[in-house]
Amino acid sequence: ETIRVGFIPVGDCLQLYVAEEMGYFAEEGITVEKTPLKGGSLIAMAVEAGELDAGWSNTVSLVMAEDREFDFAILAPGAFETESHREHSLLVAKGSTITRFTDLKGKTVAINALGNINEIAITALAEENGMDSSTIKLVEVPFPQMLGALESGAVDAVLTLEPFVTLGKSSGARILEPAALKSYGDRFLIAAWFAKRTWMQEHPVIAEGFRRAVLKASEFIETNPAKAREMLTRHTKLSLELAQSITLPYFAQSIEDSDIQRIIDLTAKFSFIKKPFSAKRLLETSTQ
Amino acid sequence: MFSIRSMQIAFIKNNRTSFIMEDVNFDVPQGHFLSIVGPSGCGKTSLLRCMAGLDQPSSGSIRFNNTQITSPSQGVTMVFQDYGNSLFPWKTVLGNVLFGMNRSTATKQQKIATAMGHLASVGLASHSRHHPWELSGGMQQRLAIARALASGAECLLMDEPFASLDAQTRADLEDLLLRIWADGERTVVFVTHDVDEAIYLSDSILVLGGSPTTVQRTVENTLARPRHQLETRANPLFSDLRTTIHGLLVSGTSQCA
Amino acid sequence: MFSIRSMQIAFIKNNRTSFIMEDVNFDVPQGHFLSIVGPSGCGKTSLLRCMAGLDQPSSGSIRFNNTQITSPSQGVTMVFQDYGNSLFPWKTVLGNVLFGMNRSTATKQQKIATAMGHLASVGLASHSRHHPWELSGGMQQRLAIARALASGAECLLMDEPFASLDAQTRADLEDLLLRIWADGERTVVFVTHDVDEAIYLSDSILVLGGSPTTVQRTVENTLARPRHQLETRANPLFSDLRTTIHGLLVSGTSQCA
Amino acid sequence: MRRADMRRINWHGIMFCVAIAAAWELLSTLQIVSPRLFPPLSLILSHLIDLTVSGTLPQVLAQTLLRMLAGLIAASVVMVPLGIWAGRSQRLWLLISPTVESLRSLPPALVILPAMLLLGIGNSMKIFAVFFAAAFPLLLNTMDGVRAIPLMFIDTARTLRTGNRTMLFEVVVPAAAPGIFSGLKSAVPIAFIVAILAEMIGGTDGIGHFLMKSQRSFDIPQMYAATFATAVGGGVLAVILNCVESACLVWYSGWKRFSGRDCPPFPATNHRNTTKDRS
Amino acid sequence: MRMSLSPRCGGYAFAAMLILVWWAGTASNVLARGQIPSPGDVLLALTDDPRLFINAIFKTVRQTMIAFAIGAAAGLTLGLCHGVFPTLRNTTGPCIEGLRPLPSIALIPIAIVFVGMGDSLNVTIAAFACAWPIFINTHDGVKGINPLLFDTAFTIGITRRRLFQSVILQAALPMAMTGLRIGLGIAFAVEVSVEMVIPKTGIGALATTAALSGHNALLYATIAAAAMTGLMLNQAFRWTEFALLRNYGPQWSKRT
Ligand SMILES: Nc1ncnc2c1ncn2[C@@H]1O[C@H](COP(=O)(O)OP(=O)(O)OP(=O)(O)O)[C@@H](O)[C@H]1O
Ligand SMILES: Nc1ncnc2c1ncn2[C@@H]1O[C@H](COP(=O)(O)OP(=O)(O)OP(=O)(O)O)[C@@H](O)[C@H]1O
Ligand SMILES: [Mg+2]
Ligand SMILES: [Mg+2]
Repeated sequence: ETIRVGFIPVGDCLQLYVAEEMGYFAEEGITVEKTPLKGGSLIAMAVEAGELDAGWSNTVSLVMAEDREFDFAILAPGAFETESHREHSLLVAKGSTITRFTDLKGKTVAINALGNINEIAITALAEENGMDSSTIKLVEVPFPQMLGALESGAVDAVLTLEPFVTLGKSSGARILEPAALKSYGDRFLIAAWFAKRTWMQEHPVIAEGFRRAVLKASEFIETNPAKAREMLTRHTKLSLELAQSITLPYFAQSIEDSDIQRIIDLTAKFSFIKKPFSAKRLLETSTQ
Repeated sequence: MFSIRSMQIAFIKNNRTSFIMEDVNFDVPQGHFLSIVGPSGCGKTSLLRCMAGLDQPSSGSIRFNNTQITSPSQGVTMVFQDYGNSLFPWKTVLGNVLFGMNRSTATKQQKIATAMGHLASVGLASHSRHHPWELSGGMQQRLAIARALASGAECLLMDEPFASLDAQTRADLEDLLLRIWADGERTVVFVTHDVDEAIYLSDSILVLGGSPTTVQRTVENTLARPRHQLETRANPLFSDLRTTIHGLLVSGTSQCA
Repeated sequence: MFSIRSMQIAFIKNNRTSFIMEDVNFDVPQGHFLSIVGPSGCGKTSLLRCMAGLDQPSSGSIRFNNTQITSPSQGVTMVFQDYGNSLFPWKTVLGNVLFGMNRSTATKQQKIATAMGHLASVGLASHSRHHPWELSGGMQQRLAIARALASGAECLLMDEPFASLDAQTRADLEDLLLRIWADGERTVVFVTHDVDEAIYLSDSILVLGGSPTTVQRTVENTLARPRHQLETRANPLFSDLRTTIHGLLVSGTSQCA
Repeated sequence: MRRADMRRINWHGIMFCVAIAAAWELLSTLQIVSPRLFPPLSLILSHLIDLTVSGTLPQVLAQTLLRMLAGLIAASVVMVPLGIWAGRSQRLWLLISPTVESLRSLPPALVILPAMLLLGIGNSMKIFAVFFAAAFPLLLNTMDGVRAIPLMFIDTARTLRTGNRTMLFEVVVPAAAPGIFSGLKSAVPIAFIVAILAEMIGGTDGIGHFLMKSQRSFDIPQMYAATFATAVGGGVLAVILNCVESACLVWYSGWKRFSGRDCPPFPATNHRNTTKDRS
Repeated sequence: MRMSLSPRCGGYAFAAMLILVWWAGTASNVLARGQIPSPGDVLLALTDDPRLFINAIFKTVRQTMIAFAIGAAAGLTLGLCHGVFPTLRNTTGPCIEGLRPLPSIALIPIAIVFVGMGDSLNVTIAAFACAWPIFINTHDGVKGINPLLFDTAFTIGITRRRLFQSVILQAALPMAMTGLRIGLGIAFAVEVSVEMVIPKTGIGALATTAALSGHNALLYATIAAAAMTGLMLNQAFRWTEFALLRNYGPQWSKRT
């Protein structure tokens, strides 16, 4: 039995590499056909079109898809962010005068995509700090170009993720506290493996097998981080040195409602979706 | 073979119509050799293009073998005044002639033999593998003639085909044309500025003139055939004809001015 | 003015060199009218192109006013055999003539007046706002001539400029050319296939022939000037010259075959 | 005659468009392909109308068009003269060809990366990307247009002792104009596409960003509506360009003897009334 | 050939000079301080694992060729047909003008619906993109054919098929070759772009994965590899072009 899986070739999809290398998929009797894609929305469309069976997507995208009545549900937990596994950070340039979040007033901040998880995070943070979020100018810059934009002075701060946080720090950039995605809570789901509900109903065995393999991989990563990081170098172009020093997301064994609910609420609050809904909806694998 | 009745040719320029030819009537019987003479710009080329079916007259009728001509008809071929641009630059000299024989059903071998024969008769055999842009003006013109002859069309429309040739080559080709015409029962319509040439070659000479151009007269030429470059030209009838035609041309032009 | 010494023209085709002209020597003094005659394909156009500085001979020297020619030099202009392609289709008839006067320092008004004068003298005044592609072959040729005349060059190289013209127009233009030549102390090198025309116009006639082509002879023409279409041609000296040149041409060609 | 041609309504074209539209609607409403990803045309059109009326689409389209124009003009100003020069001088072409040939097959998406570092993330980067993409079709077409000039034109001008300026502006440019226009016709859609692409990769406005935003928020009908808007924008550009071309190259169609029609005549088609009209 | 040797060397010298400028820029830290690697680093990245690049280039070139073949077939056919049949042009023209400016990358989601995610996706999109310049140039080439050539062909009495083969195809060839040359570049560029979005294999995939992993030297090495591949493809094309156009007279056969 094969399952066609779309993913983004970054460290976040570590579960997939580990499960493959450790033979967890084989143990479950499934073969995985991996398709790397650059953007999460593209994965979602390919899954909708039936060209992929499952895919990787950030939570906000899943929330927005649900709002648009796409038939997606979470197949297996993906990457979580917690305080000790902080993957996303706001960086400012070496020698920048910005020291607190409120200093960002009137400044330009680069995020990778407008209208998605990072814009909501900044907006929420601004509100929590008593600022008018419109005073922070958000511009779109792809992750790999952010450090360049920061160094050349085109932007004042960047909301970036690993490995660029580590790379940035090594070239002198400074992390701006608090954590960029702090508004989503102390522990929340950044991204997850998802599939169409109809597909899950039609292929319960494969779906379950995939889920178990991914969870086994999560366990492996948590217990053997060094080995997992080594595997990372084989599936991305990270150098071994960099792979050993970056912060990995947290790979939990199960998803609680609270891991998602705050994200849904904030998305609704800032009108990226029409109205909030219960996190359970994303976790229900059967169509209502 | 050709029958032209009250034909008119006009061009539209800036919404103004200028009439080039008006009320042109003449016939070209099968197997006839007709020459057309007339001042520069009087519409000879336009007339020939209409007869070839490339253009349509503004009014009047042109019939070929009793059918109205609306498109180039099989059996009529034309040698253009602008010979240089009518050769296919990407084909060799031989290729251009072979292209003219595309209707023939002969084998490739035979075709090449025939084509080479025609090239030899216009003195281009040694240039068969050159490209047209490697030929002199006169050679290009001879190539265009060879291609038309090779096409085997029963009717040849020739627009000043010998204009760029020296006297000797010209005389040779005149005789070649007459030979081919006599052999194959072809019909030839021949535009020229050389009145002597027109007389030497043809059965009758159509003199154009006036403004708009009309047929001044069709001069019948009863000089005996076969003709000889020296003898025929020495014939007193020849000079008579020449005088007549020159007279017609002068009166036509004066009328025009 | 021109002095050509042991000039050779050769073309390379498929790594084989074919020699077109060899050991050509002649002079064209200032104010001279030289005609060149020779069989088709003997290299007249190539020779003229070299004299115009458009091409370079393979060896030998061409000097104009005692300087070696390497590029088109001021004071020399050429009328091409392929007249149709030498007119700029994006310019009107008048525009084409004005283009020929691009070196003149006169005011726009004056230029237009001069240009119109030249157009009138070749019978194209009424077509000044047409485009070249709206003209007949002969008209195009006359336009090319008008442009060359308007350019005011002291030396004119003319490659069969009257080939597409009827006898009357041709005679008129011959006389026009002679008038202009006599007025302006110009030098003219005139290629033609019409031996009569060559004799009628020129001071001397260069007869080319042989294979590779060489100068057969330079025939001096002592016919009195000014010349008249009928009288000059009736002169016995005229027939003598014609016989001489025809003889030279035939012997040159037979040598060539 | 030309004007009458333009006024004539192109029924064939309209019918063909209607047929395609009907096929689309059927494909979607019969759920042959997922209507979420391939929504019915009627839905897209209603979005298109809403977005147009609200002014959103015209605004983003205008932003993109301005960027495109800036890049395109820059490319024309640099590349047409360079192309003319390179077409006239084999030496110059040999000098720049390795650089040109290796640069021109770089995907604009890759070029944007270093461009971002050098030019930042603002307009100049996007305009540069447009410039870069439009430059090479313009350069190559201009160059080949110049090379294709019949040698006789050049020879004629030379024997008339034409100065460099006159040669350039009165001979080379008009004679190469058909080639230059071909270059423009190839370059304009490419410039438009790259302007959109640059806005998709890193932008805050323009139709490319709007497209990307719709895609990311799974607003598929809106995405299609935006795609339609690009098609309309590009179509309008093409029409404008064709009009400019036929205005500039009147002589060309006349020279080709088929004024008003630019098709080679097949014996069966009745083309021959074109120059000689019945009167 | 012998004569053109020195200016050609000049061309490569010119390119080398640009690289030198790049090197100077990085060495003196003028160029974006550390974000742009020096030519030396790029060379190291290139030679570090040559097999990686060779495989990627091979794959991309193969896909490009397939896409180019399809796009060229479509562009040539459409251009010729539009040049020849005015009715067809009037019918399909408006729709085609609308399709032309569609950004290939934005078409990916739509294309996924119809052709799936495999290699055929890259090929379809690259073929779509490269067909346009070929189409335009072919169409203009047909439009620009000297009408006397048609007149000649008609009076010779050739059949429609022969007219097409021997006159239209041949006479439009020089212009079509220009279109093909531009089209080949675009096919390659778009193939790489699609690979960048769906980074499975090929040069584009290498670029995306390198970028996402923050490996700048590798990213620029990939750009350099893409440039060299483009140069290579183009050189191969020029040979073909020269062979095809040598019969067309001095201005076409003089090309290098
Ligand atoms: N580009 C070329 N390549 C090879 N051979 C050429 C080229 N141009 C001309 N020739 C050859 O040079 C010879 C002379 O050509 P040229 O045009 O000078 O003759 P011409 O005397 O002007 O003839 P005509 O009276 O027919 O115009 C011809 O045999 C021709 O085949
Ligand atoms: N496309 C056109 N548009 C407008 N007028 C034209 C066009 N083509 C030809 N003419 C005009 O038609 C007239 C006749 O032209 P045509 O070419 O038939 O003359 P011709 O008798 O062949 O002259 P020649 O002996 O000089 O070749 C000319 O006055 C010319 O100006
Ligand atoms: Mg004529
Ligand atoms: Mg000649």
